[in-house]
Amino acid sequence: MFRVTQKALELQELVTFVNDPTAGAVATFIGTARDHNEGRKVISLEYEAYPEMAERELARLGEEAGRRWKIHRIAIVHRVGAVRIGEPSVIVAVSAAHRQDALEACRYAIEELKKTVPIWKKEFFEGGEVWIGTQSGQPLNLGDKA
Amino acid sequence: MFRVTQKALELQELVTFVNDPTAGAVATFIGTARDHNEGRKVISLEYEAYPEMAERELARLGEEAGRRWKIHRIAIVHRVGAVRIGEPSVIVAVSAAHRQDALEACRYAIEELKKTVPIWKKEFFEGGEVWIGTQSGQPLNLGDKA
Amino acid sequence: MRVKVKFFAVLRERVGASEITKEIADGSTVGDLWEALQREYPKLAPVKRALLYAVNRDYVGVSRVLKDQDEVAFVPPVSGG
Amino acid sequence: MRVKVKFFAVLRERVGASEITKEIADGSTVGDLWEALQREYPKLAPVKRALLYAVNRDYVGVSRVLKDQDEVAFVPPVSGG
Repeated sequence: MFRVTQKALELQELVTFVNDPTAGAVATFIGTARDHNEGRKVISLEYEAYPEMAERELARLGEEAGRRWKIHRIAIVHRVGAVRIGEPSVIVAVSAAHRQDALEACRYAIEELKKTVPIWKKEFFEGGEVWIGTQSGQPLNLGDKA
Repeated sequence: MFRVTQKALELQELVTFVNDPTAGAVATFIGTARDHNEGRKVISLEYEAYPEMAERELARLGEEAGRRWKIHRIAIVHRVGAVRIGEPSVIVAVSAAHRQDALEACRYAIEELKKTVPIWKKEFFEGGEVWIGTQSGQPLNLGDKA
Repeated sequence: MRVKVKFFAVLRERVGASEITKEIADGSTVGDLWEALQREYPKLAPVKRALLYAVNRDYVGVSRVLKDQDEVAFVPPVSGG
Repeated sequence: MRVKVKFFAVLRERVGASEITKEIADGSTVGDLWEALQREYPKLAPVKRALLYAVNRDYVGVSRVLKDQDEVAFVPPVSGG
């Protein structure tokens, strides 16, 4: 299950999807909208995606995880649009027969997602708004001041 | 939240407990009853605990995770009694501002739980039943054949 | 020939459109298209850093030669998660 | 003096009880108690491997000296998870 959606994310839906009787382990990662970032007080987040490409990239990432670890199923779902503080923006769920595979593939998926999947975060904070650039949590800097 | 319980485990309950507006990341691990082990076809599992001590050991483990990583909250809940195939036997949930802390503390908690917390698994398989000894998934061997 | 160009996030805001259709010369590369867009949209001109390029929803290099009806996206640094 | 002894899992099944009260001499250690139990319950006699000991719900070493009313547990290799 690889999906970009406007709807609120449901953890149990992903876990039910990946879990099966032959798996003994499910690892999940939930990214939630945090109320602070780099000293700024965050009011809300908004995510934008290139949805068709993002879902393709998520699927590729899942396939690559399946080549690297012995996993049963993987689901990655990212929300777009407004995300309130405390709500999940992304969920990864991975099942495997053994916990190491589930845990490592889960970590891999969230790390890679942040590098390659065409999704962007805009932060609305007290006093302004800013597109976030890369994983650093720093405002995007395109090499200019426009 | 550190608990040994007869009741079915609810993932969302733990995630709701650990998540808070200052956390940006929640990692969870769910151990589920698998339908096979070491070539045996497993019918069901049963867990037994030294409940008062197990809850104390779970709490210690949570405190140790909090010393090693910058985490916000951690919950570890283990089920005892009969666990059907596919059902969760243990859930760990950890929140943190940053994903690395949440993921590493989650992995630490499940690894340590399997080494030190006084809980035992009995496997009911086709043709018999056996107490499992240590993490290996091998039947318990106390150095005798009694 | 014509290609569809998609803009996202900060680039979408600078261009003021999420999608445009652009007439380009046969044999144009992704890099040629980007330079043409920088001339057309002054706010793109100063952008120097870390752009990725996608054609038909796959990442490609800047020297990829475009075909008629390609869907081209200029991808600013991603920040999902 | 008297101590409470708890058995779990495979040891509980071998002893046929999850908890007993045991009279022991002052100054007895956990190891002394274990040897006494092995004499009393023949099915414990052959157990050689990887036992842990807990007194009042804390892991302790085999040479820990017991006090009256202590709660002692003999912990076979754990397999939670």
